[in-house]
This record gives sequence, structure tokens and C-alpha cells, in this order.
Amino acid sequence: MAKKLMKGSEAIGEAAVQAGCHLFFGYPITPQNEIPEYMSMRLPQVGGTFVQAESEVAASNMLYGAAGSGERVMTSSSSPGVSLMAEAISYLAGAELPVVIVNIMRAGPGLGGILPSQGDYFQATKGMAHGDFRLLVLAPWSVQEAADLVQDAFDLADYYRNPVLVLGDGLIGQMMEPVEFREGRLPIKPLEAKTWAATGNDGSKPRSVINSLFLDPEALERHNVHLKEKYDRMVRDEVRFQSYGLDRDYDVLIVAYGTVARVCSTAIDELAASGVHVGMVRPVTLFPFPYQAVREAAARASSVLVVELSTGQMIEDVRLALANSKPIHFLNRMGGMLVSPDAVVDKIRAMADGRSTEVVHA
Amino acid sequence: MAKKLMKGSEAIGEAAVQAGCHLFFGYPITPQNEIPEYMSMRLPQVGGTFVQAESEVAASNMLYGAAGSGERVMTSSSSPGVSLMAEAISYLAGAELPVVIVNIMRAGPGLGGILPSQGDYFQATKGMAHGDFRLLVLAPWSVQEAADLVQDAFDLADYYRNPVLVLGDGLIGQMMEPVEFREGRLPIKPLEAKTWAATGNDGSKPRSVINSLFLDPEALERHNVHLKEKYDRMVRDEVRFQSYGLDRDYDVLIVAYGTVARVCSTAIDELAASGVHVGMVRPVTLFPFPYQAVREAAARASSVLVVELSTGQMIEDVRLALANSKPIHFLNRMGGMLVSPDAVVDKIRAMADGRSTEVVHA
Amino acid sequence: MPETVFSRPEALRDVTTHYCPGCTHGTIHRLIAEVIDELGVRERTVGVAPVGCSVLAYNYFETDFHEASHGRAPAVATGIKRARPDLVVFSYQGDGDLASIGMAEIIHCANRGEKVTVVFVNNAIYGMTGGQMAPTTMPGQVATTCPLGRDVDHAGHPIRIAELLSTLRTPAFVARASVHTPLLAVNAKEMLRRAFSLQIEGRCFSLVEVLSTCPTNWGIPPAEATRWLEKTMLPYYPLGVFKTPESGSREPRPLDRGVR
Amino acid sequence: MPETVFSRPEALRDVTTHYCPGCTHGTIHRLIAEVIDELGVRERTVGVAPVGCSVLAYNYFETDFHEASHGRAPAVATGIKRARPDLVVFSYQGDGDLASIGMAEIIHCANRGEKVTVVFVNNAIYGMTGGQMAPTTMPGQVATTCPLGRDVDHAGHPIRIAELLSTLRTPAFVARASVHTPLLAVNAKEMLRRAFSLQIEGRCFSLVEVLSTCPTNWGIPPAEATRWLEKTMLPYYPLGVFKTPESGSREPRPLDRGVR
Amino acid sequence: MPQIVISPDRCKGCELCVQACPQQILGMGRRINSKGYFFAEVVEPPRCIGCRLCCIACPDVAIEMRVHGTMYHYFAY
Amino acid sequence: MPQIVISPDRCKGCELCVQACPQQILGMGRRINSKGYFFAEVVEPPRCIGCRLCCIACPDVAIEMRVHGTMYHYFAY
Amino acid sequence: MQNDVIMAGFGGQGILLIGKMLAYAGMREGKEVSWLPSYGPEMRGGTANCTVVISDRPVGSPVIRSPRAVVAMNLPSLDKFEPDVRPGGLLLYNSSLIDRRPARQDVTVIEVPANEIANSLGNPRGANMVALGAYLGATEAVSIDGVVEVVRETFAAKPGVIEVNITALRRGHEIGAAHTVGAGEA
Amino acid sequence: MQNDVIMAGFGGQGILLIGKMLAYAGMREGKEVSWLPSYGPEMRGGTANCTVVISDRPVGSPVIRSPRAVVAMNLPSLDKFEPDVRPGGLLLYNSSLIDRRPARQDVTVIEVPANEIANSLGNPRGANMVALGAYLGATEAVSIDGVVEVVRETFAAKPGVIEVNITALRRGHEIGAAHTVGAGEA
Ligand SMILES: Cc1ncc(C[n+]2csc(CCOP(=O)(O)OP(=O)(O)O)c2C)c(N)n1
Ligand SMILES: Cc1ncc(C[n+]2csc(CCOP(=O)(O)OP(=O)(O)O)c2C)c(N)n1
Ligand code: SF4
Ligand code: SF4
Ligand code: SF4
Ligand code: SF4
Ligand code: SF4
Ligand code: SF4
Ligand SMILES: [Mg+2]
Ligand SMILES: [Mg+2]
Repeated sequence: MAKKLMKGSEAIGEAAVQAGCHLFFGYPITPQNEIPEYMSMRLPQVGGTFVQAESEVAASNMLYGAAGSGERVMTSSSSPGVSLMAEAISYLAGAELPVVIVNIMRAGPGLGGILPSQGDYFQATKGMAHGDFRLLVLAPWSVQEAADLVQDAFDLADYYRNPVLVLGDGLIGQMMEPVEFREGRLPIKPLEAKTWAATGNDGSKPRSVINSLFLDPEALERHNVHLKEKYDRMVRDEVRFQSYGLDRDYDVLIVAYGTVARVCSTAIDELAASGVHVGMVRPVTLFPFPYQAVREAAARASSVLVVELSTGQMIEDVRLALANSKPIHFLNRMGGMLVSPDAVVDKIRAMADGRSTEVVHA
Repeated sequence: MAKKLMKGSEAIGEAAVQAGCHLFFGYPITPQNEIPEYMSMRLPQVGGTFVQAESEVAASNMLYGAAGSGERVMTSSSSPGVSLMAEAISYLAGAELPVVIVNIMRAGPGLGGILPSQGDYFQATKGMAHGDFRLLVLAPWSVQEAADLVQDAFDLADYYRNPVLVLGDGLIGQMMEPVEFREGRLPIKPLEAKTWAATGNDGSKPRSVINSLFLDPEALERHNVHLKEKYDRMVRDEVRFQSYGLDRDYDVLIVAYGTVARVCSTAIDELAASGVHVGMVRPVTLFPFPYQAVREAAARASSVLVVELSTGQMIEDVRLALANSKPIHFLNRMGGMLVSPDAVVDKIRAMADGRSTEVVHA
Repeated sequence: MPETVFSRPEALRDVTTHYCPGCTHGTIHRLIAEVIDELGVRERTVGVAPVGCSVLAYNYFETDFHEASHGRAPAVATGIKRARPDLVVFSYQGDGDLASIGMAEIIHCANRGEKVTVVFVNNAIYGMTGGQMAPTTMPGQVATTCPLGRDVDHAGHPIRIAELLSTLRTPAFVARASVHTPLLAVNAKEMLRRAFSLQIEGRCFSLVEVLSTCPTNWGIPPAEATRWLEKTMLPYYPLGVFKTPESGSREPRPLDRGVR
Repeated sequence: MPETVFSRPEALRDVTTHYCPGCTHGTIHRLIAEVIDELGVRERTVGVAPVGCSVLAYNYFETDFHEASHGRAPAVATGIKRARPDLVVFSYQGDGDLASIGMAEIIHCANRGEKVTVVFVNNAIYGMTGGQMAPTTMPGQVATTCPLGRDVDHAGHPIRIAELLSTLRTPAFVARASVHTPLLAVNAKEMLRRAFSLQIEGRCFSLVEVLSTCPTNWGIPPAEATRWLEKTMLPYYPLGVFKTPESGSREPRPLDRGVR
Repeated sequence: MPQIVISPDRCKGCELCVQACPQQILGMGRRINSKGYFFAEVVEPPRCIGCRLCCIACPDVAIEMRVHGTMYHYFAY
Repeated sequence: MPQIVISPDRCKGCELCVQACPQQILGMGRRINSKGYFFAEVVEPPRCIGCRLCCIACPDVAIEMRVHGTMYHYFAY
Repeated sequence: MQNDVIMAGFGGQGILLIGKMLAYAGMREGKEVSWLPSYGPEMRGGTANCTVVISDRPVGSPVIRSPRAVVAMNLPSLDKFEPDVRPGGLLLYNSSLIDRRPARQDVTVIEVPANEIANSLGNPRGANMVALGAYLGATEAVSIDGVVEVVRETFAAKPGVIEVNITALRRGHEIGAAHTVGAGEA
Repeated sequence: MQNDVIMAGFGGQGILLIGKMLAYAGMREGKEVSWLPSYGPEMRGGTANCTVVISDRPVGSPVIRSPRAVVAMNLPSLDKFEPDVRPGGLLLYNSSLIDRRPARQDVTVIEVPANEIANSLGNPRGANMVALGAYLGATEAVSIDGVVEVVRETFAAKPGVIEVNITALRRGHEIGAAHTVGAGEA
């Protein structure tokens, strides 16, 4: 198909529709209102259903019901709304339901503001809710990638029977860029019929019960082991990242994700023009995190710079990857303020001439 | 006061009352129903108020209103209920309200089961909700310590104007042990009058607005920086841990928290009886985590064993502390199954004779 | 040859429930199962279990099931029905589940007119968690979180779900029944049949509130519990049909009109 | 000396609001502030702001304030009032906030009989987020999430909060007013005065629903918006007092009684 | 002739059937079943009028009814 | 004599006062204020009857009223 | 020195209560104690059990996988806990409701016809007290006099049942004392 | 080669629209483009702006702190963005609504009486098109013919306004072309 100039939010919606998403349940929240708005217009055109839920709590539980019926379903929200989905997301993971959840992050905590942020990294990758579970987390850096990852997300969700979170920020949601949807796209994973779905039972197969309750602790432990094995498979098979400028020698390695990585790419280009070579590893999956890629790329650098729109969350994963093997520096903005290419350039210069000090952990 | 044999849940309630908690808002959930039940009986006796909220969402927002009025307030719940409080907890942190929240963890994910678990470690210490914030997290290992930490929690909450989370498990909630409440207990921190509280304004001070909204990103960034500084102060001043058996030489260092650490202490005693010396560092604050204590104690050991009732969450903090300096082994149970002293003994033996393999990260 | 004129319906699995002796959750289960059998929709019925004593309902019905999170069964049912309008979807919820934590979900599900059936079991208490006060607990009734009895000045009056929902403008079938005597149970089954039938015909949302006993947490034996229900609950929770898809809007009019 | 017979009330801060031209949020703010002034309670009043266009209400009232999370203002107000019964507590909430996400909180706050006052601003739309459908959006009304107009078969009929709440058994004052003409605004102020007075007397929960315009998201100029409100909303949302603490229970009776 | 069959293992001894029977022919036995409950028994089978009120009242579907020959019911069920 | 004072900077040009005035003596001016709005003006001050409907209708408290001497109101406010 | 015991039976047999009394008496003797109930699946009508630890030093694990003693008041409890008793430990079982003999050879087995004794004392609900007495008799984990005190306090509101319960306790104690077993070393 | 521009004005001035048209035309010429609106505080009646990047290679940062060009349609926008223009860059301002001259000496300043021109063309809502035309004229960021095409498509549903808008665009172009400025090197 030809390229279309689309808002990130709309591209996400269209990508879902083209991936066969038939139901969307959502509740408005800036900066992603265009996703439900797009779906309310688009889904009826393809025989699908859009329901404006009464809240994010309800939306996420509608998702649970619809996913348990075997349909491809999605919801989207922004930070505070995602927090309200926490309990249901734990249920979705516990009941192993394939759903796609989009979080277009805004700044917090609390009501915070509506401008871009990456303050939900920990929530997305580690402590989203009670209980031991993981989401597969995909972080696009452009509108095109957002569309691509949303489509992949549906396949991954179905394959692993696990919720997949697409983690963008206000920039991804709001900006327009050219997008192309591949025609005749095939699933990226071999997918089986959803025989586990609860769609009525005529006795030809065992009853389907969509459930996360295991009153017997031994059974629940087995379930936990089963889930852990699944997460381990994701760690083994689903790590995605992008290297930038690793084809040359570099002194500093940047680790950044999402639109921040784009800003860094501009800075890297500018520095290259002035003869300073910097490399970058951009995690595309935040869980599973590309520990090995970061470790290997860092091995060639003398120091590492982590850039985030938060007080420092992904930096913990970078520290886990590096285990003190390289000094780590940190550049961040918060509250909706953005990191500019200039700030990255300055920071790299400061690292070079000793004005920047390494982050040391307590 | 004389020792009383009390259920952990009741001791938590009584400790709160004695710390001057005047209001409790909660919603029933096993295994901590005895906390609201106790409060419904006890608070009216001291002129306080118990409100059974319609949900955990409501309870946590009632907490917000009451805390913003300057009163000492508490809620308690168990894992799924805490997930429903996520949004409000982010608001509480953003608006810097001092509250005490008790989570008596049960096994997950989803509805899971009601038996003890430590599956909410990540949620408590890292990703509780959207936005960049931290809770001070206290993890008792006995009923007496639960009572003590609840009292401290009120002081810490007031001092830092931050929510404090007391993280127990079903054992803490359900078991009875002797408890003693110190008479004439003084606050552990110098506390100031809550002039920031919104209690009506006669013009004698600036208006009080309890709020986490900052539409101006520069203002929100300043707020984030302010919060980060607060968390850094906690990291500097509030780390608590307990050492066990570090007064002798040891080959293995155990890191465990909560009731699991108690189980480990029995195992350590049993091993000591057979001439094998094992040390333990028990984090009492999970945030801030005692990185340094773990690092220093591990330096004297040849390997480290982390024991948890989860797929492995605190182990990430131990890895951050150790940065590959020592091999880490892991012992866990899940789903409500408990680690027994025998299992710990076996694991230590297995580490000694090479049957246990180090945990290696992706 | 003797003919069996009363036995376990097909839609009810042949297992012993975990319910306490005399708990009428069991009776209500059976009535639902009988209706499902009689309407011949067992193979396309999907139930939604709540969090409450009936959390294990999925073990008792011979149909596919979803276990919902506490209070959200109407949202889960919405998701199922919107995904698969050909299915017959019912939720089974207690009074803590539906009338407390799940209040928003039930009102909006009813108001959207989702074509699902809700069976609302009102036993005036939180059974599963050990007898805490429910929104439906009677004034003066003792519960573990109102040890001196529900004080209406502090906790308000019991909520009447059938009445509340019947005021919504969207067409619906709303009724209240009880099973504490066999004859009333027969009537309850009739209400359930109408509720399921209206769903199957694609007509409207339907909800049947069923008064139920909780001998364990009321702290009285089953037979006495039926008498307590009769004496205490029945006057406050009148039985009958409150709304039919034909009966239109029943909301109160203003006591006095505003200036125009 | 000229006497000033109309000017900004003391309880309303002397700042320009962020509301769009002609948005009646401003009018409602002023009426509340006038009532607070006239009752002489400004110094002990605490407001609770919602998430919605009135999210910045705390900048406009000269009283202490709490900013609540979306829909939970009644719970926040409960917390404040229970902590400090001597304060006069009011929440100010939009229809998305109160009637959608906050449905459970408003019903339970009213049902517990919290001695707080809720000002419920019904503008039939989500203003702040850019015009999505609200539970109060009129049938056929276009909104960004119902681009072809609200379809009652899909989204149900608009919810009437005053009617819904007036059916609860717990004593309360519940009224609906409008401010789209000056005379109705005067009446709205009278309703607000009664609502605050009943709280101050410790009598009961009180809620005033106020119909409001959203010229921006309705996509019509302010003067036309008042006419649209009059023509479209008023017939469906009648004005008046629906419940007073004296008027007792107003819930519907069953259409037909169950077998006894 | 209606015939009432009470399953000793399904019965939880709640006595609701005893209360329901208009003929007062049901009673609690003195034996304990595998779950620890005393279970209900038919005291005078011949007096049963086949009204099925006991069956309907039993929350545990512990009572079945069989009939030989035609019979009338109080109500359609 | 009632005197209407419209604050040009507070006025957002919504015209609600214009619609409210029974004397039809309010109108929109041709000047733009600092926020970019055309603001309301009193066209014929002497015809004002002091009913305050304009003040009540204004969502932005942009209209004040002063009076010289006693006056009657349509309603208590 | 540590005594630990798992007491188990039907929900209505008063198992949790005698466990609490034991722990309470231990505390009053200045011992370190813990009492831990099974709070298993949120279900009705199952079996109940509790673990009591009484020790001279701070109680380590309140969960005991291999207890020094088990008191089984019904068959399911015996089935469940018989295998867990620590070798050399103690197994008391309520022979009134359990019609099989325990199979373990490596533990001291004490047969306590608790319901029969209670019935014979005209105190049918006192079987739990008989069992507690028997446990005390066999282990002397705490002194019977201390427990008698606790009984008086516990039933202060129903003075009518105090003496019958004390009698039941003492009758159990006699049975247990016939098999005295020393406490383990911690 | 990269062109980037921040366009800013009152909410109702059609700023976001001309930004989109620019980006769209760029895309159709095979360039890489991004369009980013300010979606600031959820408030009404403020100012609006958007950033458009048109480049030969994948767009790096869609956020431009120091744009190569600024189009300021009202005074608050000029106040806000004048300092940010990259030295040597371009500053177009709507002199119809802005009564001060920009102070910057190190950038090319182009005065565009956008509203006056639009009014004079009988198309009072066309000031944005005049400004867009002026920007195109000065930078040739994309070809005016491409934009004309986009105008035709955009207003396809209201054919009546197409030609007046194209005229406004061309009039702006003439003004801008008088000051042609090359695009920067990325
Ligand atoms: C989010 C959440 N909150 C609380 C609970 C605990 N909980 C389980 S069941 C229940 C209430 C049960 O009462 P009801 O709905 O009346 O059902 P019943 O047991 O009386 O049939 C509660 C509060 C939970 N599981 N999840
Ligand atoms: C949890 C959460 N969900 C959604 C939002 C986004 N949001 C902000 S205001 C609003 C609705 C506003 O509508 P209404 O309450 O009717 O107020 P109005 O703006 O119309 O006055 C929504 C959905 C949010 N801030 N938080
Ligand atoms: S606790 Fe109450 S509701 Fe639950 S099964 Fe027992 S009697 Fe029934
Ligand atoms: S968007 Fe609507 S409700 Fe919000 S300020 Fe503007 S007119 Fe008022
Ligand atoms: S069928 Fe009727 S008469 Fe016969 S036993 Fe049952 S209740 Fe009694
Ligand atoms: S009603 Fe059923 S369970 Fe109850 S006693 Fe009779 S047969 Fe037994
Ligand atoms: S006071 Fe009355 S007459 Fe005078 S300008 Fe205002 S509305 Fe018109
Ligand atoms: S009502 Fe107020 S804001 Fe509107 S035009 Fe009149 S003076 Fe201006
Ligand atoms: Mg109940
Ligand atoms: Mg609204």
C-alpha cells in the first residue's frame, strides 16, 4: 500500500484493524484520545465493535471477556489509566489471555501532566501489578514502527497467550509521519486455533474455563512455574533491539529507547559530523531487555550514557547488563520536558572532558 | 505494657491506633480481613472512624482526602486489592501525602490463591503505578516487628510526606505471637505541624491545595526533581536491615526478607549445629534496599543464596548490589507453597557440594 | 418403569459444592441450570463467575466459564457478548461483588443494554471473606465490620439493586425473587426463565436479584435463616418484577419543578 | 456614592479562568462562590476538584482544595469529611467524572449519607479530552467516539443522575438545575444554597446536578448552545428537586408481586 | 406412587427439606456421612404425596424423585 | 441609575450577556482584547433597567453593576 | 529447647482454640511462642489445623514441616499429618472418630478416645480439651496449671463450662502422662 | 538536507493545517517528514504550534529546539519562538496581528501581512495559506506545485474555497520568494 501521513495514534488503530483486531474497549485520556476515536469510526466499517467503557477498570475487564472468547482485542490508555488496569492485567496474565495494550505515557506521578514521559518503564517491565507475571513490552520510536509493532504484538500475544504492552509516549501518539501497511502480511509466529477459548461447549472438547484462581497451592505453584517458563522463552526468543553507529569505533555507547533514542540519533549524527563517534543500542523490547546486546556493545566503549525521560528506571537494567564493567552516565528530563539533541551532544562532550560524573549506586 | 498474644493483623491494627491513626478506610480481602475488622471495633473506642469503603479504589481515595486533611490514616489490603489502589497511590506520592498502606501479600497473578507469597516485591519497590515515585517499603518478619514497623511507618510517612508501605505476607497476617507495645513511645523523626494540610483557610497562611497536577512541564520537572531528592534522602538515611550470623566466618550468605528470612534463620541454626556456618542479611527496608550491607556481607562469603516466595524479584536488587562479584544461587517456592528450613538446609548443602548451579542472567 | 421426575439438571455438574449446609447458593445454581436445560442453550452458554462464595461456580455448571475479577463480571460479560453475540452469557454475582465494588460496572452494563443476564445473589453479607458488612446488610444486622450492628447514620441504608436499576431509561428486565421457600423458588425460576429468554431473543439486558441465606455468617442454622430472611429482608426487599422491556422509564419525577 | 450591587464574590479568586468563551462552568463557579460567601463559611470550606475541564477549579475558588483522581472526588470528600466533620466539603464534578468512571463512588457516597455537597456539572460531553461521548450524551448527539451520533442500541440511553440517586433510601437532597438563562441560574443558586445549608446543619448528603453548555465540543457558538440545551437536554433532564431529607424513599414498587 | 431418593453423600444435613415437607415425613438420621454430616431420611415413604417441595428446597440436589404411574403436580416446574 | 461596567480583559466575547439583556442594549464591540477576543459593550447605557440579567449570565464575571439610589430587583439574588 | 505441634481436625472441633490456649500458656510461662492457623482456601466445611511453637529462644520458622508432635482429631487429619511427624516424635489421635491405627512405628503413638471421654463427662464439646490435656501430659510443653489458668480466663464469660473443661483437660492429661515424651532440643 | 520549521499562532488560525499540508506535500515528493503538534495542557483558547521536519534521510528528532525557520502568526508566538530560531535561519511573522518588529539580527526576517492579504483576497480565513506560501517561497522546502495539489485534495469537499486558497498561497509565495533562503545541511 502507498504511504499515508498518519498520526501515531491513528496508525496504531489502523495497524490493529489490519492485524484483525475486531474489538476495542477504551476510555478517553490525553494524549491518546485519537486511538479510541479512530477505532469508533473505523471498527464498524470492518464489522468490528468499539465500546467506550465507563472506566479503564471496566475497559480492561471487557478486554478479558472478549479475549477469553478468542477474538483479537485491544485497549489503549495513558499512564493513570494504565494504573487502573493493573488488577485486570494481572488477571489477563494469570489466565494467559492474548491482548494488546497500548500505553502512550505522560508525565506523573498522579495526575501529573500530559506531555511525554518515560516514567512508566518500571511499571511496564517489572511491577505492573500483584503477583509474578511479565508482559512482553514493545517500544516504538517512530509512527511506522508503532504500526509494525502493534501488528507484531497481536501475533506475539496469541503465540505466547500473554498480554503484550506497546509502550509509546506522547510524541508517538501525537506526531504524524508517513506510514505504510504491508499488504498480505503474514503472522510472525506459527499460530494455532484458540481451542482454549470459552465459546460454548457441545461436549466435543473439554470445557473451557478462563481462570487465574488456583486454590490448591501446589497447582498454583505449577501454574507459576509454567508461566515462568513462558517468560524464559520470551527472554530467549523475543529480544529485539536496534544498533546505531556500531559499525565504527566509538568511545561512548548510548542506551535509550523510544522517541528519546531518535533524539539521540540526531545527536549522534551531529557529533559524527564533528568527528566524534558515538554508538547506540536501542532496546525495542523492554521486556525481554537486550542485556546481552548492551553488554557486548558496551564492551567496545569506554563508557555508557543512558538517556531517559524519568528519574532513571531503564538504567537499572543497563546496570544489570553491565555489572560495573563500565562507567555509566545519565542524562534525563522529566515532567514532560524533552531531551534535545543539543543536550545529548553537550553531555557526550562533558563525558569526554570529565565534566560529567559517573552514576554510582548506593 | 505487658505482652499480649495477638494475631499479626490485629497487632498491626493496634499499633496503628497507638501511633495515633484516627481513620481507617478499607475493603475486606483475605488474608487480612482481621485488620479492618479490628479497626471497626477499636477505632470508635478511641474516637476514631472506620469506614468500609465500596472498593479498594474508593478506600485509597478516601485515604487521600483524609491524609490531605492532616490526619494519620491507614488502609490495608492484599495483593489484588493493592493493584486497585495503584492510581491513587501514585496520586498520594505525587501530592506528597503521608499515609500508611499495608499489603499482606497472597499468591498471584490474578485471583491466584490466598496463601503467602512475595510476588509483589517489584510492585512495592519499583513499578507500583505510573509516574516516577517511590514508596518507603518496610518488611516485618514477626508480629512484634510488624507492630513496631507500623508505628515507625506513621512517623516516616509524616516526616517524608510520602506513602509508606508495610509489606507482609499471609503468615504475618494470620499468625499469633506475643506483642508488646512500648508506652510513651516517641516519634522516630522530628515532626512538624502539618501546615500544608487543607483544613480551611482564614487567610493566615497561603491556601492549601492538595494536588499532583502540574500543567507546566517545567514546574512538573521541578516537582519530579524535588521528589527524587526526597527519595535520595531516604536512600541515604532510612536503609534498615538485620544481620544474622555475621559474627562468625561463613561461606554462604543468605539474603531473604520477611517470614522467609525467619525460615532461613532456623535453617542457619540447624546448619550451625552441624558445624556449617551461614550468614544472612535480612533487608527490613525493601526500598531503600540495603545494597551496601549486602555487598559488604557478600564480600566475606564465597557465594550468595537468595530465597524468595516468587519467581525471583528481590534477586535483581541483590544482583545490582553484587555486580557479578559473587555467584548467586536461588531458592524459591511459589503459589502459596512455603520454603521450609529443610529446603534451605538442602540448598546450602547442594551449593557446598556443587549440586546447585549459579543463576546466570540473560 | 419408574419415571424420574426430579433430578439433577444436565447443566449442573455432578459434584458436591463447597457451599455450607443450607446455603441457598446451591438452590440458585440448580434453578439456573434447569432453565438453561429447558431453553436448550447449554452448548452455547458461557457463565461468568464472581469473586465471592460462588467463585467456584465454574466447577458446578456444565458450561464454559470465565472467572472475573471482583465486581467486574458485568464488564467481562460485556466483552464476551460483544465478541460473540451468538452466545448466551450470564454472570452470577454476590452483593459485595455487584452492589459494592462492582456498582459502576453493573449500572453501565445495564444502561448500555448489554444483552446478558445477571443473577444477583443478595445474602446481605460478605460470605466468602467471613461475614463483613455488605451494602445490602440490614440496619442493625451484626457483621464483622459492624460489630454493633449496621448503623445507618454511619453506613447508610441497604441498597436495593432491583429498584436502582429499574430506574434506568434503557429497556431491561429487572426482577427480585427469593428461594427461601420452595414455592418462591419456583417463582424465582420463572423470573430466571424470562431473563434468559429475553436475552436469547436479543431483546434486552436482564437481571434477577435473588434473596439468599448465609447461615454460616449470619450465625444461625439454615431453617432459622430462612425465617430471618422472611422476617427481616423481605419487607425491605419486596419481590416481583420491577421493569420489563415494555414498561418503559420508571424514574421519579421532580418533587417540585424548577423555574422555567 | 454608587453602590456595587453585582460583583465578583469573595470566594471566587480574581483570575481569568481557562474556560472557553460562553462555557457555563464559569457561571456555576460563581454561583457556588456566592453561596459560600452568603453562608459565611468560606474559611472552613474545602473543595474537591475533579479531572475534567474544571480540573483547575482549585485555582478559581478562594478556599482550600483537593485535586482528586478522575471520578473519585466523592471518596476524597468522604475522607476529608470523616477526618474533619467541622469542615464544609464540596466536590465539583463533570459528567464523565461522576456519571461514568465515578459511578460507584457517587452512589456509595450518597448512600452512606456523607455530609458533603456535590455539584454535578452535566454538559453531555467529555469537555476536557476533546468531545468524547459521555453517559449523559443525548441520543443522536455526535461526539468524537460516536461520530455518527449516540446510538442507543449500542451505547444505551443517557443516564439521569438526579433520578438515579433520588431512589436511594438514605436521606438526601437531590436536585437538578440549569444556568442557561439568568432566571434559571438564580434558581440554581437557590438549590445550591439548600444543598450547602443541609450539609452545614449536618442533615444529609446533597447533590445538585447543573446542566451546562460546552460550546467548543458541541461545535456551536455559546448563545446557540443555550438553545440546544433548552431544546434537547431539558426535556430529558427535567429541572426541580427530586429528593429532600424529608421526602423519604422514592424507589419504584414492583410491577407485579412475586408469589408469596 | 412417588419415591423419594436421598443421597447420603450429597446431603449436608441442613434440614431444609425437613422444613419444606408438607407431610412432615422427612427427618434427620443418626448416621454420619463421609463429610461428617448427619443426613436426611424419609421416615414414612408411603405418605409422600410427590409434591417435590423437598427436592426444590434442597440446595445440594441430594433428593431425587421417581414416580410410578401418572401424577398431578401442584405447579408446573 | 444602574451602571454596567464590563471589563474588556475579562470578557471572552461569548455574547451571552447580549442575549440576556431584556433591553437589548448590549452588543459586541469591534476592538480585540489582549486575549484576542472581541468584547461586549453597553450600547445605550441610559436604557439599562438594572435587572442584572447580564451580570448573572456572564460566565466570566466580566460585568459589574453599580447603582446610585434605591432600586427594585426582579428577584432576590 | 523447643516444642512444636500441629493440631488438626474438623472446623467445628475447637482445634484453633486449644492451639491458642497452649500458645497463651506458653507465653505466660515466659516462653517464646507462635501460633499459626491454616487459613487455606476461602472455603467452608473443610478441616482446620494450627501449628504451635513453644521455645526457649526466639521462634525461627513458625511453619513446621516435620513437627515434634501431631494431634489428629479426625481421620483426614491423621491421613494428612501422620507422615510428617518427626521420627521419634509424638502422634496423638482421637480414637473416638478415627477407626484405624496409625501405621508409623518410629513415633510414640497415643490413642485418645477424646469424644468418648468428653461425652462421659457430660461435656460433648470438650473433646478438644481432652486432646490438649493429653498433649500436655505427654510433653509437659507447658504446665497444666498454667493451662488451667488460661481455661478460666478464656471461659470467664461462661463460668458454667469452666470446671467441666478443666476436668476434661485433666482426664486427657492422665492419658498423656502415661506416655511422657521429652521435648526436642532446638 | 533538512528543512524544519515551527509554525505557531492562535488556536483558530489554521496553523496545524498548514503544517500538515507542508508535511504531506513533502511526503509526496518522496522526502522523509514528520509533523508534531503542541498538544500542551488540556486547555482551551491558548496558542497552537506544530513542528514540521522535511528531510532527505530518516527524520531524527521530531522535536526541534532550534528550528531553521519559524512562522509566527500572532504576538505570543513571536515572543515565544523568536529566540529559538537557529542563527542564520528564517523568521516569518504575521505583521497584520503583530505590531512589533522582531529584534533578532542574525536571522532573515520576513514580514508577511497575512491577514491583510487574505482580507484583500476576500478570503479572511486564508491568512494561514498566505503564511505557508511565504514560507515556501523563502525556502523551497517543497515545491509550490506539490502544495497546490495538496490544497486541491484537502478542500475537495468544498470546491468553492480551493481557488481562493491557492491564490492566497501564491501571493504568500511571491513575498517569500523575494527573500529566498537555502535549506540547511542535516
Ligand atoms: C479486588 C478484591 N477485593 C477484595 C477481594 C476479597 N473478596 C473476596 S469475596 C468478597 C466478597 C464476597 O461477598 P459477596 O459478593 O456478597 O459474595 P458471597 O460470598 O456473599 O456470596 C471479597 C471482598 C478480592 N478477592 N478482590
Ligand atoms: C484515570 C483517568 N482516565 C481518564 C482521564 C482523562 N480525562 C480527563 S478529563 C476526562 C473527562 C472529562 O469529562 P467531564 O467529566 O464530563 O468534564 P468536562 O470536561 O466535560 O467538564 C477524562 C476522560 C484521566 N485524567 N484519568
Ligand atoms: S459462607 Fe454463607 S454464602 Fe458462603 S457458602 Fe457459606 S452459607 Fe453460603
Ligand atoms: S471544552 Fe467545553 S466544558 Fe471545557 S471549557 Fe470549553 S466549553 Fe467548557
Ligand atoms: S415430595 Fe413432598 S411429600 Fe414427598 S417427601 Fe418431598 S416434600 Fe414430603
Ligand atoms: S435439604 Fe438436602 S442437604 Fe439439606 S438435609 Fe435435606 S437432603 Fe440433606
Ligand atoms: S442590567 Fe439588565 S438592562 Fe441593564 S444591561 Fe444588564 S441585562 Fe441589560
Ligand atoms: S457574557 Fe461576559 S464574557 Fe460573554 S460577552 Fe458578555 S461580558 Fe463578555
Ligand atoms: Mg453476599
Ligand atoms: Mg462533561
